[in-house]
Amino acid sequence: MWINMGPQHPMTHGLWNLRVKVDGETIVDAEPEVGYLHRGIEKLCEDRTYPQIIPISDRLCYGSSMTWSHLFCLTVEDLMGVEVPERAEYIRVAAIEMQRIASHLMWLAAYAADLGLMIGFIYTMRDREVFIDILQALTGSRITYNYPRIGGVAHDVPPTFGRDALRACSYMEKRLREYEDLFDGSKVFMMRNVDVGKLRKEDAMNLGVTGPPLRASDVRYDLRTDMPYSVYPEMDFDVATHPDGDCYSRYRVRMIEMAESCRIIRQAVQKMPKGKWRIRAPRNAPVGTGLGRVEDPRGEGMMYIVGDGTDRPYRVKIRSPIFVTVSAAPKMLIGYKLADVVAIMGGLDMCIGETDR
Amino acid sequence: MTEGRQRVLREGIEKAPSRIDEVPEDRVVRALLDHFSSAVSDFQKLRQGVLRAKIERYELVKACRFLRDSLGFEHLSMISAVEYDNRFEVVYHIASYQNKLLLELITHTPKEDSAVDSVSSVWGGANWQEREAYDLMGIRFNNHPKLERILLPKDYLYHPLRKDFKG
Amino acid sequence: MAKRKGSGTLGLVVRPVRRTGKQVWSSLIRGKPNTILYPYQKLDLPPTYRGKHTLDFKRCIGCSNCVQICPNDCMWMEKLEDPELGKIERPGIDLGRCLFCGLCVEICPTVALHETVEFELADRDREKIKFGPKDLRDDTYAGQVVEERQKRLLPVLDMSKCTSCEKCAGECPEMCIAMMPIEGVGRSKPEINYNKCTSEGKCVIACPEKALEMKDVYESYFEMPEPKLVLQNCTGCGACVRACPADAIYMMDMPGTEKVLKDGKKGKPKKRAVFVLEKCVGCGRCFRACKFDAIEMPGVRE
Amino acid sequence: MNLYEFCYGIIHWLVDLVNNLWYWLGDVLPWVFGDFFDAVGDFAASDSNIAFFTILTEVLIIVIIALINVLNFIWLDRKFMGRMFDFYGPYYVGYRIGGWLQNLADGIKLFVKEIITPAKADRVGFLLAPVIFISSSFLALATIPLGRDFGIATNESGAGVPAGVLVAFAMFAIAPFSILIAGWSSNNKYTLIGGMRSAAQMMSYEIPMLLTVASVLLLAGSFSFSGVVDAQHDLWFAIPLFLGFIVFMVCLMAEVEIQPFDLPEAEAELVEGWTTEYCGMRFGLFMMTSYLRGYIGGALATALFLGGWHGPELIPDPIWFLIKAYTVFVIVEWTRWSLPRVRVDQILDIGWKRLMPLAVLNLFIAVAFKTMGWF
Repeated sequence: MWINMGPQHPMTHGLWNLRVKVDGETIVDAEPEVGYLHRGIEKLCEDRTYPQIIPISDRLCYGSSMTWSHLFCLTVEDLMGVEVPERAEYIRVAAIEMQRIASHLMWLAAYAADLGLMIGFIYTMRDREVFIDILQALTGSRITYNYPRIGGVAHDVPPTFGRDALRACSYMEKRLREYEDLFDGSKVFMMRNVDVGKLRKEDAMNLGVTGPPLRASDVRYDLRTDMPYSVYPEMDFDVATHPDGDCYSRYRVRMIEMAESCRIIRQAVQKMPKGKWRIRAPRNAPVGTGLGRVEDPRGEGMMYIVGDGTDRPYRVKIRSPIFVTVSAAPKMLIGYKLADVVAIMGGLDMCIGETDR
Repeated sequence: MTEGRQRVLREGIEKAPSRIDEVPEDRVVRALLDHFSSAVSDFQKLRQGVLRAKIERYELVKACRFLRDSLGFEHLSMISAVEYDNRFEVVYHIASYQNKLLLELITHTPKEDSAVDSVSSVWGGANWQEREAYDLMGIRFNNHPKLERILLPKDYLYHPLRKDFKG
Repeated sequence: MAKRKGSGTLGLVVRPVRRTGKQVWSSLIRGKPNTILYPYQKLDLPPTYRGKHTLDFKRCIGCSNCVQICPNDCMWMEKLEDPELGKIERPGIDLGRCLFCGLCVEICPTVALHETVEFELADRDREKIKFGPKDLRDDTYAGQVVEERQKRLLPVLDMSKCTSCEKCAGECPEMCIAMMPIEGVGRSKPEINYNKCTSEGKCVIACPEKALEMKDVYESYFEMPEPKLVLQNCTGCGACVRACPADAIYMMDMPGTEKVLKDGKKGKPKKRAVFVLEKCVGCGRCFRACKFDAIEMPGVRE
Repeated sequence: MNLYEFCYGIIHWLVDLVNNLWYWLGDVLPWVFGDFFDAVGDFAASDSNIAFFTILTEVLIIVIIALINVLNFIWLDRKFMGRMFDFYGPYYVGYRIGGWLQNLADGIKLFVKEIITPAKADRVGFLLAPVIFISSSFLALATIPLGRDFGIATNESGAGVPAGVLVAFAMFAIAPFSILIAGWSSNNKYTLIGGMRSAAQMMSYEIPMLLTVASVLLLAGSFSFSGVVDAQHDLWFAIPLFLGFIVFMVCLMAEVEIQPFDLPEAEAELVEGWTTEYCGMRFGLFMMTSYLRGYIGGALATALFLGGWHGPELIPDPIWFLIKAYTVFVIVEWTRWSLPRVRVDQILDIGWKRLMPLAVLNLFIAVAFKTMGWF
């Protein structure tokens, strides 16, 4: 029996369709379909000037919009050859890591709600609010920040930023231990997660799975250390990996990543130098290509911009991590139960905004 | 409980071992030139760890298989199609996990016959990206298992990222 | 199944129950829940919050840069008459389409646009969330907030007084004033490199005609397009001078182009426009005002 | 005075009042149907008729109490859940009484919604399912007495129906049938899977539950609730049969379909399970009945294991009973919101492989107690 899970379904967290063929409750075939939220962002970008694209790139992902606008600015800076002031880089790193924690918390919330643990949803959303508040004070907005600019950031940090960030980090580390009670300490949670949705290392590499699902399959690859892009080489942190490749490893990798992000925020706030936070960026891009590659909370985000000498890009190509990861879904799904669909697909952290673009 | 999880619970985080030896940029260049001397050209080092090369489209799949099997490029990051006045460019960004390299392979295809061989047999992750390139730019990929529209409706007529598409 | 020391099946069920019990204790008995009861308790918004805009009429010069940068095309320029300021043009915002990105505030060359923390803007009528310039007007707001943008005291040139005496160029300690000849006029005008300027003001003191003046100039992070004159097309009509919001264009006589009239006298000489690019805000109004294609400005919308 | 006598008095008084008028009419108008009036009056005053109406009144009283309890339960659930979730819960509607009126407001909202029947649904089954569900639940409720003298009885002496425990569990077990009907007749894949899951789950949890109940009945030596409760006058059965109590509570959570075991309406994978196609007040009835079943579960656990209405004399019996039922409900809610949902194969594993042996072991323990003569 083919079952359409989607486009409107509690499991999808957005607007996509997963067709599964079930035999009783066991999945024998699966076929994801995306494209319900295609907004043509790549085409829209060709019609706008470079500063005007920053708000659009924010809208790529509602969960981690800071990463995407940062990625766009990074790519355009690579295209134009702009050097960013050092203070701006530190501010960006602190902001991105906060965004990573907020995004992972939102994932954990949705994941808990998928597994039927509403209390996990509420607690994680409550703690996400702490970081959202700091980002709001930093950027002026709650979800779509529009904060990074070509050649720096929009404005300087507020005077209370460092204190708030350090406080939020210690708060978060305390909360992470409490989540261990709620998730790892729960027999039912372990029953639902361990040995579910196995993805072998070779499959993960071949199918283009990136980010936490890749690291959960025992590949130690993180663009922040392996192809450092901002001031990440000066930060001291570990890359989380887990050898099993099941849902529990994905959960575990993200939990460790949150703790590591707290470490990075601490260092970024303490090492932040004084000085300019923005320089005047050129209006026109030269003829050529720019490439940006960042570690999104969901995987490897990548942008490829072709400039043609005017103030508008000639072509913008966005690589969304989830678009590739979701194509590997049948590999993970087949052979498990219908109820495992929510655990497996929830563990991938779907974000349809960036998938369909 | 598997052995691996026991180890992780004990140690927290552990490091993955590297499979093959370190391959620096110039060795990639030399190996490619040795094997595909007629097809590969225009090597360029963009920055630390990022290479660019041009390749003729008839040797593409062979070269990709060689890259994956012999040089350790096991991850296809992105396939992007760019339209120019007289040609399409299909750009493959291929990453190596062990060697921390990124290779930008550029293939040209004329506008009248916009077709490239599919690399989805080499990297499974290329499957949907090639479908997307077909959907939005109209480049055909030979030997693709299922070349259908993916983001746009099945009965859509145009390829909207082409420059002659208006509204 | 991961087993920890001393936690069996029952222990693994009891741990989350204990965790939630602690929460009940802290939110029911010891304290209050975390919720903010929104319509009755207001949120504590930071001063950087991006909400409804305000416009300082006295600072605004009507350059329409904000209208051009707006990604959603939700702003427009409105012509109106003010008893104090006369005939002016000021921007209005359709907040129903605004995405509150703040680019208009950033690009404003005189920091006349601001964003307040007011965000409760919903209305049943679509027309009521279209805010014209008069609804946005708040001439006092700009002085109240802490200004984010850096201000610099810089010499600003008034070309109508300048006599091309080159005294300012000789006086500048940083050698940042260069006398550039103006084609067709036979004079030269000082061009000041603001990047090198240290705001010492020696050029202002040296100027005998008081053509240079120290003024507060806000630092702009946006590189704007610069107008370029095509001399053979320029008819000297002066439309660009009237259109320029920043008074950066001056009409100057071109000696040697006078027509000889019937009675042998020389008539009036031809005029041409001269741009003082330091004052230019890059809005492109001169480009749009010129009917003879005499001004080139790449990258400006028609 | 027990509930029967109370209702008997009311009905008798009412019948007398009406009959006086009736006979007077017969006297005034003898030429029409004098004999007929007399016959009707005599029938109305007959014992069987009065007993019938007495029992009807009793049922009415019990149902009204149950409905008020359901409202309380929903309110308590939301309020307790809210505090556990770190928010207020219902707050503004009925501000003075802690947001109690929110349930009524929600009920009104459900009433004014349009009721839709899917075009391809099996109409009879679709309409019948809520009826069966709610009526079987009320029938199960009818046999549970709230106090020694506060239950549906058929004569002056006893409280409750003889063999009431059996009737209650029989009625309690009808519900999966209606869920199956609802799931099948909605003509929707989600509801079908939900109905099937519900049937499998209830089938597998019915047996350990009844085994623990059998051990309780063995110790009490009675099939009626009053007998079971009276046997716990000195010692609650939850203490000697602790194992059975745990098994009973787990099975109860599965039977009532609440959180760790709410697979039939698992909202993440099956949109709303077997209630997907129901809307308006039909869904409201389902939801209300699920809380009603929660109340029945609490009452059953109280009567069978926690000593029923026994307690210090300061508080009247029904109040004791309700306090215990509410406590059971709160504990169930607590575990409910703290645990995720289990999977369908795991739930059957737990039912057959874990709870079943434990229930049998519990039965052995009860038999041992009985043969030792300790009870």
